[in-house]
Amino acid sequence: MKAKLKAECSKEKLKYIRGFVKESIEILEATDLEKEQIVLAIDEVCANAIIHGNQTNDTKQIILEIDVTETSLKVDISDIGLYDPEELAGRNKDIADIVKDKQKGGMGLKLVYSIMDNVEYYIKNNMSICSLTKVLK
Amino acid sequence: MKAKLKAECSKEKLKYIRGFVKESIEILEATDLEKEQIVLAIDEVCANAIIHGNQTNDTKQIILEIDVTETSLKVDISDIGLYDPEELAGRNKDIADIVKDKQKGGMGLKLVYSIMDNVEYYIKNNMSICSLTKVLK
Amino acid sequence: MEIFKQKQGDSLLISVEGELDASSSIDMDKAIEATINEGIYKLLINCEKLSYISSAGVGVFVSYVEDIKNKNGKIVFYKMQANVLSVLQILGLDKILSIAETEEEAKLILNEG
Amino acid sequence: MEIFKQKQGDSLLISVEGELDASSSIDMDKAIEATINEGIYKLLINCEKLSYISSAGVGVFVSYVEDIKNKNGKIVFYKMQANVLSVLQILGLDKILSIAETEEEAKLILNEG
Ligand SMILES: Nc1ncnc2c1ncn2[C@@H]1O[C@H](COP(=O)(O)OP(=O)(O)O)[C@@H](O)[C@H]1O
Ligand SMILES: Nc1ncnc2c1ncn2[C@@H]1O[C@H](COP(=O)(O)OP(=O)(O)O)[C@@H](O)[C@H]1O
Repeated sequence: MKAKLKAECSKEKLKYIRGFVKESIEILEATDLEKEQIVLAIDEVCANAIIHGNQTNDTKQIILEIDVTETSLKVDISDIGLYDPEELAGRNKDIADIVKDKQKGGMGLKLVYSIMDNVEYYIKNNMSICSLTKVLK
Repeated sequence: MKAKLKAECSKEKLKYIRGFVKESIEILEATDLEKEQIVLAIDEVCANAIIHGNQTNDTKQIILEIDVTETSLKVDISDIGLYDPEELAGRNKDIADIVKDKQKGGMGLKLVYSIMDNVEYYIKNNMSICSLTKVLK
Repeated sequence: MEIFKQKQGDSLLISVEGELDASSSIDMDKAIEATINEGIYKLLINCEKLSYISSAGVGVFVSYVEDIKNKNGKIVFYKMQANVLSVLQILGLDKILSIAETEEEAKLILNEG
Repeated sequence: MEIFKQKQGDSLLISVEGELDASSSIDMDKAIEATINEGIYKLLINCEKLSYISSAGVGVFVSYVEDIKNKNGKIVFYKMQANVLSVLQILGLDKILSIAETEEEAKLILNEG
């Protein structure tokens, strides 16, 4: 099945997006915990697209495209903020240093990379796209 | 928000479609019962598109497009079966006659027309489209 | 959807759980057909755990109403959830089908007149 | 998300219910900041009804760990659901934060050394 969602860039929309994702990946043959983690990974990328990619400007939209079968998942999240994927490298910072530096952020991409099999960033049609994939064993 | 789903034409997909619809219309400011009835109306049109429009051929797909705000809903359901909207008139048959004639079908569109504000059928790009709208008061 | 059958004298109690849609209604159709083929025409349908019904689910019950009536039988529903009841109400079937609140009431209706 | 606060001697019990995400974490941040501004550095976080947490929610707690430690305080979580715990585990925070199973255990940890 293929599911697509366009949502305004406001943080309040995140909970609806999660509900939408939860239902869209329902056919995946994964445990509830695995599905919850996948919802989390997608939530993190959407939050980044809304907050960093579009500065929570709710006249802007993010686009979520989900392609799911019983055993595989591909999700593309697009936002109009054109950023350099190289700058997302913050995810390698040590967790103990994040605590020491009293950071509130910088943990989202760590989760995304841990939960998904593959994470790719690229630019197409003037949109920044984050493409997530996972194949169930 | 705008949500879109492509699903294979098999009746087993209907329950995922309902789950998807339920989440997609979550922001509507309607009662739970109203939302359940809207899910039902959309389920009926999708079932028709899968069964009558595509003869439950699961190599074919139906497309669901939802445009929702807090107070309004527009849903387009597309299938490749090209039918004459005039032929859908069966919905006017009296319910007592349906019982007398031992019919198993012919009640779906009655529900759809009761629940939604407006129901329109048209053909575009060689697809049959059923367009449902509802505005909350 | 799951169907549980329980014979009670000359009647059958069918408990239906889950969602009765265009897909699962086929199983319900078979269950009722089998009951009638066994010569049982008194049916109690426990809807307490029926969370969803679409027109295809309604259609299964509707299609047997005449045959059951012709055999002096009856089909009585009880403990319907609000959303399921609303579907029958929209169709005007709440006035044609027998719908009870409790199991006791359903049994009274089943065995009357 | 909803936050319930309850003062217990020199410590504060915060019960958090619902989903702690990039949107609702702002309220949690305010709640903890207010607590620290009142001079309370012993925090018990009841997670029994916390059904979801994202990195933004985690970040709120993480950002106060150092300040609280510097004041000889502590922040102890308890009754975490499996999905919430798994988020902290993926990040390796289960070894850095204090996480207890029960309220009693959490209080012991809060008041020890
Ligand atoms: N869609 C995006 N557009 C622009 N910058 C982004 C985007 N996604 C991530 N980033 C950058 O990557 C950093 C790390 O992201 P993340 O690990 O999710 O942490 P956080 O968002 O909590 O800071 C962000 O702080 C931001 O600078
Ligand atoms: N998408 C469709 N393609 C072709 N025919 C359709 C479509 N939708 C409805 N119909 C026709 O309209 C009739 C009435 O539809 P409905 O009221 O839903 O009853 P049912 O599908 O249970 O027969 C159907 O039996 C079918 O002949």
